[in-house]
Amino acid sequence: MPEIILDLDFVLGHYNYWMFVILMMTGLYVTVSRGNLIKKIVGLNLFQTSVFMLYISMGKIVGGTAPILTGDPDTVYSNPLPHVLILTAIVVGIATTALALALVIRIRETYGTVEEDDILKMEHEMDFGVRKPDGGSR
Amino acid sequence: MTDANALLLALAIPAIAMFLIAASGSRPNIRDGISVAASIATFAVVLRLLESIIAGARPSVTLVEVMPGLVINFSIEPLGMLFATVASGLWIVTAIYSIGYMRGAHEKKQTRFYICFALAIAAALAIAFSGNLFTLFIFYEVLTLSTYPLVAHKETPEARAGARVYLGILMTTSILFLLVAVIWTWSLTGTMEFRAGGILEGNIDPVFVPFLLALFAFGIGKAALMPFHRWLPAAMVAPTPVSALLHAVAVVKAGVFTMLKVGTYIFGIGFLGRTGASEWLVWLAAATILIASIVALTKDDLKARLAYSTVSQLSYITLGMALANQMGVVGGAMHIVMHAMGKITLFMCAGAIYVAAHKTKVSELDGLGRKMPLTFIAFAIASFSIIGLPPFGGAWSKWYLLLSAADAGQLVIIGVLMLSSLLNVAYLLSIPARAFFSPPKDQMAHSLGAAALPSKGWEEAPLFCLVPICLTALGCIVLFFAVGGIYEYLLSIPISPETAP
Amino acid sequence: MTDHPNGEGAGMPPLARLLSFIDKPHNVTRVFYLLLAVCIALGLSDFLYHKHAYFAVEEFPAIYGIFGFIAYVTVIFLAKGLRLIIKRPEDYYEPFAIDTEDERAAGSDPEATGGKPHA
Amino acid sequence: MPEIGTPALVYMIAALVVPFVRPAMLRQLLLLAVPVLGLLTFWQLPYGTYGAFNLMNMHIGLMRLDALSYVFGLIFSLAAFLALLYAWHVRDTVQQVATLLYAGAGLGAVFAADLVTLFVFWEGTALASVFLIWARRTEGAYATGMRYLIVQVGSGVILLAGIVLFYRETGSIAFSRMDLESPATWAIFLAFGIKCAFPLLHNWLQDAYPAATITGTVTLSAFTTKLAVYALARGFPGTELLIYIGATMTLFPVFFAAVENNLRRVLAYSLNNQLGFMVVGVGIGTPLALNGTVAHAFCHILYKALLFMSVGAVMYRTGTSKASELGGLYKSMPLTMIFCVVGAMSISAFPLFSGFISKSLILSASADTGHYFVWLALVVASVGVLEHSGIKIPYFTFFAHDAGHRVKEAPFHMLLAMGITAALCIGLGVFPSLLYGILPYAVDYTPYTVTHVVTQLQLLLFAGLAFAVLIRTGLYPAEIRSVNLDFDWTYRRLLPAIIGALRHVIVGTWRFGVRITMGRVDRFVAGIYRAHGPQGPLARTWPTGSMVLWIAVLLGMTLVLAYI
Repeated sequence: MPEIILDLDFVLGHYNYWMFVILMMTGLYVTVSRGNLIKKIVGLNLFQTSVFMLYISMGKIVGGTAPILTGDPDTVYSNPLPHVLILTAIVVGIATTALALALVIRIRETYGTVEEDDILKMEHEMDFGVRKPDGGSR
Repeated sequence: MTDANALLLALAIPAIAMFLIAASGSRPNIRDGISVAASIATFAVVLRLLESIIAGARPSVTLVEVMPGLVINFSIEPLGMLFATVASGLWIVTAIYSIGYMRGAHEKKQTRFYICFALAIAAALAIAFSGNLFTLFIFYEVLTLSTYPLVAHKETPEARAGARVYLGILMTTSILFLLVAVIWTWSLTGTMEFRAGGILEGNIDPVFVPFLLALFAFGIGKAALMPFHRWLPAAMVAPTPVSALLHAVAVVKAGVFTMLKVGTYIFGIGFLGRTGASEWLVWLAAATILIASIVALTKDDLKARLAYSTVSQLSYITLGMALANQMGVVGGAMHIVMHAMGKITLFMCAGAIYVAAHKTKVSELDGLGRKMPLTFIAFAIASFSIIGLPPFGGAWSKWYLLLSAADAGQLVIIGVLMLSSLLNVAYLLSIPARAFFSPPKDQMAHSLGAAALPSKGWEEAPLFCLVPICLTALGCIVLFFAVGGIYEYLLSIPISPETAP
Repeated sequence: MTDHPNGEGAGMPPLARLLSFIDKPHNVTRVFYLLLAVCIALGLSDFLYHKHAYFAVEEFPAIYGIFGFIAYVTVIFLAKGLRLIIKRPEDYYEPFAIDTEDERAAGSDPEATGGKPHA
Repeated sequence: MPEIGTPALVYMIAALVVPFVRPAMLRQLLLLAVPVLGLLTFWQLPYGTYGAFNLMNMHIGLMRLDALSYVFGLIFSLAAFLALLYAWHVRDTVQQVATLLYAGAGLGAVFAADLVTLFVFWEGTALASVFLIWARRTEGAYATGMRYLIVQVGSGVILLAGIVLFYRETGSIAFSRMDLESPATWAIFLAFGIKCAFPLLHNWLQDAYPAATITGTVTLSAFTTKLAVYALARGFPGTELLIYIGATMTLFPVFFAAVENNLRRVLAYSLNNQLGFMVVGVGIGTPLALNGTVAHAFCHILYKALLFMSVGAVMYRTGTSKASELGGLYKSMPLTMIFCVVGAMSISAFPLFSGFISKSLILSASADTGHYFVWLALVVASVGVLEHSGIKIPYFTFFAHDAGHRVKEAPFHMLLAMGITAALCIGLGVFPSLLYGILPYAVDYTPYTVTHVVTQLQLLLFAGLAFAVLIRTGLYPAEIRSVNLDFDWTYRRLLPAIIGALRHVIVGTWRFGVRITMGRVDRFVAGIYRAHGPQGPLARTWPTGSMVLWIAVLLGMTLVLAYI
């Protein structure tokens, strides 16, 4: 048997992985390309969710239900570990998003805009060129 | 009183004196009295210890065990005893001298001065008596720290700058090199004990010995080897009693004493000789001797010149250790005594000149000899001793260093020692010669014909300064004749393991 | 030799008056010819006695005299030649030598007259 | 006299006592008594080693009395007495103490039985004698004294190195005959050579002696150099090399002295020349030659001191010793003139004077052993001596053009000292057996043979005739105020120039090196600043997007690398 270069059904069989990759790439693209800080945070969250789903899908056992104790000893559960892990990851994700949003609000107050390019321009002027009397209280 | 108690007492007296001096700060006469009394008491105890050491006793006291294997232990052997005797003996002279100087020069904050002085002496004695590298390292650092306020005594910007350089170099070299060396030794041999004939024999791959020696040599910044000698001239901002005792006796001698002790009791002279590990140190010490002498030649400031002279003379002792034979150790140890006696006189004279005539530059000293004949005679005697001219002590230590160089077959080193003597003549003797014999610059050419009788107008430093100067100058001469005893005593320093007492 | 006979004969110590005949030039030439005569006599005397000689060259009569004369003259001329090379003004080593200093500092009599210090 | 270690002890104790003796007369008497006491300590002692003890397992012998050291001890004590008598008027404590210490150290060195004691007193002479130069208390004297001291201490230090090596080789420090085959003996030989003014090592003599005080030079002339001759006679008799060194030593000073203006420097050159005779005697090494050396040293100390005293007396009265400033002094200082002539006659070795009986020993010794060229050199040198000391000193001081000095005769104590010395010179000349009796080896030599007297007279008188001819024809080199260069030019001008150039080069390169490194360091720092400074690409605030992009790229690369 010559070694199979591309195992086709393996590739097609893991369609859900491809879904997560696409989701991840979109999140990445949003973060990279958008200048608006809020949109960057949204992109970040997309990226994050794709990772969560990847873990969950890895833990799925055919016929296994969500790993929540039902009192019936012979129910088949999916692998609980990824679930637990992702639960915490979700919580952490929320926390980071909250922090990011708080920062954006402060940036908004300081620079009057959330567009990153404008902010960079302002910082540059502040450090080196004319000191622009920014309205916000530093 | 057993030897062990005497040992502890010798360390305790300066420590107690510290507190007494602090307590009597408001009454200067009592405070000075205490400091002199403490020095005399310490010297008496040290002398009692000396007798028992000569009789062969080797007292040892373990103070506290910090951790298993790490103890603060004091044990006396001949070399340590010698250094302790020199330090405590000259403490008396300097205590008396500093009374005269501090009052003559109207220095302020004298209480803090005497406290730190006593602490420094206590640290020096502890170094002398330390039984292992750990104790030695602790008190080595205590000595550095206790001398910092002394160097920065005047609290002028220059004094602070000088003290910063002083502390900087000494602390960095000791932590960077010495601590590493101590730890490396401990890891290699499992012990830090000073043992006759050295502990490294067989525990270390001979290839590493030069590196360990380098760590020790540069680690002991107080021995003022060339790259790390800057602190000594920088410490000259200190008032003269500090320069006198510390930079002629306590601090620098602690450095070279540690060098000798490490060489003899950690590496072992025989071991050094066999592995030839100290070859590079011989050349470094020789280079230090010559370069420091040449630099001293160019210095017009009196104390800077004496400082560089000290740097050069210290390397004699390091050279003695590096030549790795018995004569080298004997010569080095003897030079500790001779140089201490001579150099302390020079520094005290420099102080007396400052107090009496407010002159610090060598070029200003022309014709001063007529006004201060005793000071300059003492200066001349001390210079003769340091140059190594015969009727004075220094000749013998140079004799043994030359013997050691001959034993080691180093003819070039003999040449270096000879050249250094000539350089010493050039930069040391020119001072008393100018003072006595060259016409004072301000006066008209002196009266022709009639041989100049020393005019009766003596303006010497206060008596408290003058007496110690004459004492130590006489010491230089006495040492020449009393050298037989010192030689017998120094022979008892164990060179190879089997001769351990 | 001395060009002018000075007057104050009386002020001189007695011994000097005895020697002052040397002052007059004709006495000087008389002494010179006396010296010449003695030398010739010495030269001739070589024939009168057996000369115990170490080296062959000593056999030759009056060789010592001639040798002395020639040696003296050569020494003088060589020295004059040498002086051309090594002569320097007195203040050549100026601050570090005693040549230009007033020599009376060496402990001369306080009323020492001469020794005009180098201008 | 109680047997004390060494006669030097008498001088040392006296040197400590003298400063505290206030009345001048009492002090002078004490000074004069010291040499006499010193002489008494070893006058009657049978030959042997005294004051021997064991110091740090070295056998130290403070005093070895044998024929050689006895003669030198005698003449050193005599010289000390005459010098102190000559210096009766001196009130400067420094000079008095220095003279005592110097004479004591000289005596101590002569009697030293071992090399360590010799070294101790050898340095002692160097140390004590420099104060006689510094006592002049002028800038020039200070500088000359410092040079002198460095040369002398240099000689002492080389000796110390030699002794150390010798001690290591032979295990003993006894001072006896050595031969030149190991670095140790060469170092000791060199140390003796420096103090014995060997060619090229000689110039401290002419540099320092004229710089000393009037009485100082008289003292200096007696001890250092003769001590070196004694040391050579003790340590290296019969060394072939010494003959040729001695021969050159007799020749080269003659030319320098002929054109020297400062009369005391002329005498220093003549001293160097006379040392040449003694060194030749040591070199030949036969008993006759060694006798010649010792006799010549004995007589030389006397007549050289006499010459220095007479020129010193002239200098004391007129204030100068420069030939160009002197002349016609016979009228005001006739007695000094006579003593000077006696000295001149003795040094030129006129029969009936001391020079004759001692120089002839060396001349005949060199002739006996067939050293033809050396003998010839010595004869030429004798003519040279006549020229610069025999004629030049007395003629230009007392007889040449009258410089107009009307000064008093030399003071009585100077005349007395000169008188005694002159009497001794003539006495030894007339009764040579006085000296021959105490020479180290048996002497069966009669100086007054017809041949010898006639040939010597011929030699000297014809040379005198040559002088007279040169003077009358005006060819004689006139005395002009000038300084003559000699070997000391190398360490007084050449060496400082070299050191200056060297320092300039070293400082230049050091500063250049510092500038270069500082330049490079600055550039490096600037580079870092540019990179990491506020505007630097690495430190600027990058948009988060590009940052994330870079993270993705990095993750991709690690993925790729992980699977390669």
